[in-house]
Amino acid sequence: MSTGYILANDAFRDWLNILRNEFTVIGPVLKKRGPIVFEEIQDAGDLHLDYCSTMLGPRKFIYPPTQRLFRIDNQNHRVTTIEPADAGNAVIFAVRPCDMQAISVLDRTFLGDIEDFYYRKLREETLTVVLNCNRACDAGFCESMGAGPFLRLEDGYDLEMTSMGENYLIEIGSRRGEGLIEKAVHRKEAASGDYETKDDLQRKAIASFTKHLETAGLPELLMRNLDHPVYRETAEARCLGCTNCTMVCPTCYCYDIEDDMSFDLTVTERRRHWDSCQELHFARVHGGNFRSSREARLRQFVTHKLATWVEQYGCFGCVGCGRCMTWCPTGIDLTEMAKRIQQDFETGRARWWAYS
Amino acid sequence: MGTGKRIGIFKYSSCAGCQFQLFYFQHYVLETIQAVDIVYCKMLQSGGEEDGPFDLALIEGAITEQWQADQLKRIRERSELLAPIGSCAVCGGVPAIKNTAHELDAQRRVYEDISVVHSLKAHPVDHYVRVDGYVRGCPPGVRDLAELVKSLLLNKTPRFLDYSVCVECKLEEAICVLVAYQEPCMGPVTNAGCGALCPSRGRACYGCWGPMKDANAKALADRFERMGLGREEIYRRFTEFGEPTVEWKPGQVKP
Amino acid sequence: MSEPQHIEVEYLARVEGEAGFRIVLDSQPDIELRIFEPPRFFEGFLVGRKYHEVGDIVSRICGICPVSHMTTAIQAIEKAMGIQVSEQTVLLRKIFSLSQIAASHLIHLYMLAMPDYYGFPGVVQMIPGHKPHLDRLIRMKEAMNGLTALIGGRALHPVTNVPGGFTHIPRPEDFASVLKEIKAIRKDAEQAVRDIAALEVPDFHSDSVYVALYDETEYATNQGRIVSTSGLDISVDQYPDFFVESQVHYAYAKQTVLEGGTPIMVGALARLNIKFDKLQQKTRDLAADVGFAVPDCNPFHNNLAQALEVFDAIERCIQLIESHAFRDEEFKVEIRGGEGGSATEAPRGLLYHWYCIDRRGVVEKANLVTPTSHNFLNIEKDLKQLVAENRKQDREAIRLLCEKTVRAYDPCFSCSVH
Amino acid sequence: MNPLEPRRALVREKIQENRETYSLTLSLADHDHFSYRPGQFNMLGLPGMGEAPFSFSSLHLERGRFTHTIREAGSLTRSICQLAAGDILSIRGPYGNEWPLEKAKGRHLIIVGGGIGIAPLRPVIRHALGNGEEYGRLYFLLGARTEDDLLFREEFEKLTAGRDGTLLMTVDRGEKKELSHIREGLVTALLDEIDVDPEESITFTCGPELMMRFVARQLIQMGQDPYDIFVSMERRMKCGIAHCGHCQIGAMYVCKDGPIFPYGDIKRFADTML
Repeated sequence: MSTGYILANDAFRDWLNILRNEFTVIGPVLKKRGPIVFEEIQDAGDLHLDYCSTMLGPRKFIYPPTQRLFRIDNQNHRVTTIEPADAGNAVIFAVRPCDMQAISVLDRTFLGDIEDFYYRKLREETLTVVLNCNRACDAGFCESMGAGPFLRLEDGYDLEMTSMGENYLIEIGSRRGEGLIEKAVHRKEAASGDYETKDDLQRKAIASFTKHLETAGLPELLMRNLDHPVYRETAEARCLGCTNCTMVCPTCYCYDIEDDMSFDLTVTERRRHWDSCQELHFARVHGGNFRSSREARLRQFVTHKLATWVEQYGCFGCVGCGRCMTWCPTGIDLTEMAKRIQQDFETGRARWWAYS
Repeated sequence: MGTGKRIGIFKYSSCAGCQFQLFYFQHYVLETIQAVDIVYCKMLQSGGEEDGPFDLALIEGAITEQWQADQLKRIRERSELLAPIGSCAVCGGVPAIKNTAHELDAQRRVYEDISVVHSLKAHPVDHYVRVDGYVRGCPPGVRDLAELVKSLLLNKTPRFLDYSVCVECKLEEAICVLVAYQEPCMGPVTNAGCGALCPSRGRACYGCWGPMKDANAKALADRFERMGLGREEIYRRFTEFGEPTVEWKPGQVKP
Repeated sequence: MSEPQHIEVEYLARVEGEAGFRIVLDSQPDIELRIFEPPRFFEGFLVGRKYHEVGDIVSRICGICPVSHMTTAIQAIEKAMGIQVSEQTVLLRKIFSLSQIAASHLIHLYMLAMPDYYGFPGVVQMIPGHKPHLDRLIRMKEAMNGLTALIGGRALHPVTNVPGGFTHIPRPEDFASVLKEIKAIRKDAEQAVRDIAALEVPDFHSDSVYVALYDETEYATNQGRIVSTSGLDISVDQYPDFFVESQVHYAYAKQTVLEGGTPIMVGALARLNIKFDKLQQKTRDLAADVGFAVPDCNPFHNNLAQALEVFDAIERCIQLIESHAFRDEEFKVEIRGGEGGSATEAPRGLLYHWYCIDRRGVVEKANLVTPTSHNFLNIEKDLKQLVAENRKQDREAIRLLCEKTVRAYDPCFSCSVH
Repeated sequence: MNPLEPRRALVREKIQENRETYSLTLSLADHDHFSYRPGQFNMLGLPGMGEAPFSFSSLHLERGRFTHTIREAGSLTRSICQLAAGDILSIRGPYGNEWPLEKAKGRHLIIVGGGIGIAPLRPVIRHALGNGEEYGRLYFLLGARTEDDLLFREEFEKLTAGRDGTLLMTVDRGEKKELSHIREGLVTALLDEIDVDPEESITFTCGPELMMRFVARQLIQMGQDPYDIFVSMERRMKCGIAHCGHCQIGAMYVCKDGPIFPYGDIKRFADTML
């Protein structure tokens, strides 16, 4: 068992303010008109810990929507790398377990065989403090996806927090995390009773889920039913092609690269920005588009998150955060699409044939 | 002066706001003016070479009179590239609202003697001639205008924004007024470029950038109906910016 | 007997919208200001639209004064539907309008009018020798557009102004940063007044009736009584009883005159002639310094009047913003039928909108009268007088003089036809 | 190291192949190390115009030089084709996998190319002809819209001179009357002229996906194993390193797992024409 500490709520706030002297402290903040957004906090009191899920996950600090890559001299084509805006040793507080899982999923893309320079730097400079969920959120099914409601990761994060009413249990996930908690003045070591309380909270949290998805055999089933009518029907009746699902998805990694040249045509800035498989242009090539139908694009989203991701990276691309269905203007729910195929299979209407 | 790229700017039935937007270009206005030769633009300068030839002709406004259509065809012949700028020229814009009424009724409400009026139904530029891209917006966005000018200078095919307003709205992390407040927001079917101006300022998008390509208007109209919006209200939403285009037509079911 | 000679300008450059004119050079010169800007029939297609769409739709009448159309329409609809707005809304709309008046004047002064005086076809050709002018224009315009955009979301066809109030109130820190920009252009605005005053304009006296909105307490923008130099003093509600709109065969724009057929002039010069004393002391001092005094009946001085208004608007925006702590407001609109009109001072002068709304909130009737429609007959009157006074000059000089005159009025043909 | 950072390449030589296709021979400008295998590709780019993937059309490095054969299709390709000897462009790569020449050893080799798809097959054809003893019979079946589009035709004719039946060519429509050895029609019709057992053969094909589909289906009907048919896929790519997501076909990244796939492995996924 890792060493854990207990911090009373007041001590927690003091600790945050101490950290602010040394780090850029980021956390969920309640904004005008109601949204809760991850941003730098000016005071510990800004932190809004009682939240379910933000629109964009903390991914945006490690893999920003727009990243400036290079400055290119148009005359001699010399390239200068633009360092990612210095995160200045940021600490992101209250990362939900599903979002932490999502970052570890992104790691598999950007820190795999070939490492992305920018992602590597921001990931290294950013510390993550996970806050376990004591209850399920409305659209969430992280429990089914093995991503919550309490942290399931072995590593890749720095600290894990559990809110226990009057105080927090804080457990160490990394050496750097240990360095953070050592700055807390009024910490005391957790006793075994504290871990029992945590287990109890976790059990209650798991029991609070109303949404589930059976994942056993799901990837194979989906891949054997690529032409299931649920895709066409949903695409026609409900999918607006707005790409909200992929914008808010914490594991989506696709990007586009764009060159912007100065008006005097001497310097080019090469940038990348998030792209979405739900956009019409995404699979366009000269003379055609391999996913010109909305049906094909919707199928790409569902089968990638719940099937082909497993073949690519050995994990699901869905962490069960529920954002895609929450922010879909017509409430398209990928678990319901998956369930329909599962039900059709059980009643003999879906296929289970070889797909090679 | 400049690169010698010859630009002609023509105004048809519109508010002239697109041309002003070119001047609202602020940071870029000097660069642009010096990088190209504006050989025809009535609002900017007297004289000018109306008959081109042009490397790029920019067309502002909807076509509502026969002489405009005739001149437009001549411009097309004399232009290497031709692009409609702004919603009126791209999708009919506000002038096309009159297409939803009986033509003569609309005219009679304005003039006692309509014998001097020679107005056609309002159509976008591509109704009459082939176009080489669309600079969307009401007013058009700085990003797409800059892309257009630079692409011209580079001999490159411009890449205009072609996704929905929702993309920009999500990046703003604005609360979705459709999902959270059940407001009939046109964002999901409207082309991006404004920076999700309305939703991030507390109101539903009213579609001023016109249809996004491949918009699913029917599905959004159905969504509005499920929210309790009347058929007439839905019809108005889908006709404020754009005569029936393929993309929004399924939402324009007359009550 | 020889045919009377004609001067014909088919398509007048450097004005907003499309028009030309035809002059018959005779002992009794005949003038037709041919406004061929194609009609879009706003009053026709507004019928059947919902009350909340009207502001967004009518802002598209004009790309240079969208704030004026939007605000006037919304005020008229609020009147028709009995909607009360907060003091903060009134104040914000005032700043909103002032910022746009300044930006619009700047465009007219530097891009449309100034090339006439330097002898260039347009502003582009002025760049090599007169770049400081253009830099000044861009600095000032950027600051004033920035203020309009801060309040409205964007400077052109703004979005936050709706019946009942504003959907979004900028944060104090955003006001502060824009305020910094505006304070930085005070000197530019003063220089602009001096530059415009230094231009040599034709010596011309036009015997005109000037009309403007008047308010006892301030330099009226969005509210007040309608007042003329001929003694008219009415409330906005009485507008239809005292102004007459009629169609002419050679223009898509209508001519609007006072009851009895008197042509009028509206706009910056008219406003100064009527309420010079409501300008700020600083502005009045500057006017005196450059030799401007009311009454001034030379329409070419409309440009100087505009420059003075820019200066005044900047000062007033600064004061108004600094005098108020802006906060978020909630408002709710109840749909109700009724009729109502509103008049405001658009950059080019008196603008009037009137609507009849049914109980579902749908427009039944609409009437819009624009500044250029008000000025239409007066422009023709001035042209006639000018041609008569300059009959001896060569045709080219007469043509140029006439073009200058029309431009001095800063006509907006897009607005006038709508 | 930043994998998205391009290196600089110099245009050494440019040859016009037909009215819209050019072969550019390049070398790295800054004397960096470089090596590649046939079938792989480079991301070529120009500032302001972006980058796009291009296969090698040369067999191996010669004096540090390699060749890409490019058809003018969009602004980037047009600009690259307008470069002249001495000009600079940016390069990242090589990326992707290679034609499985090892697997083909001791078997008959059937190569089917269509249009610009002939270019990536050129190094394989040259390799096979230079190492004829390693393979059984060789078949080079090439198709194009017109004779002008038959890339490297003279080169292939010269290399295969005296080897009857090795090089078979077809065009959609002939322009000249004396089409002695060039047929008219679809490239699949050329498969009928093969007189070896497809079960003992291996096939490499590159061209429009629809063409590859008909080629593969016909070969399978003729008895070839779907895993002995190798197709070279083309998709939109932004990174070349399996990050940007654009080139995914099901679970496969064309840039990393491909561009060359066994037909049996790639056709199980949606969104291809295979």
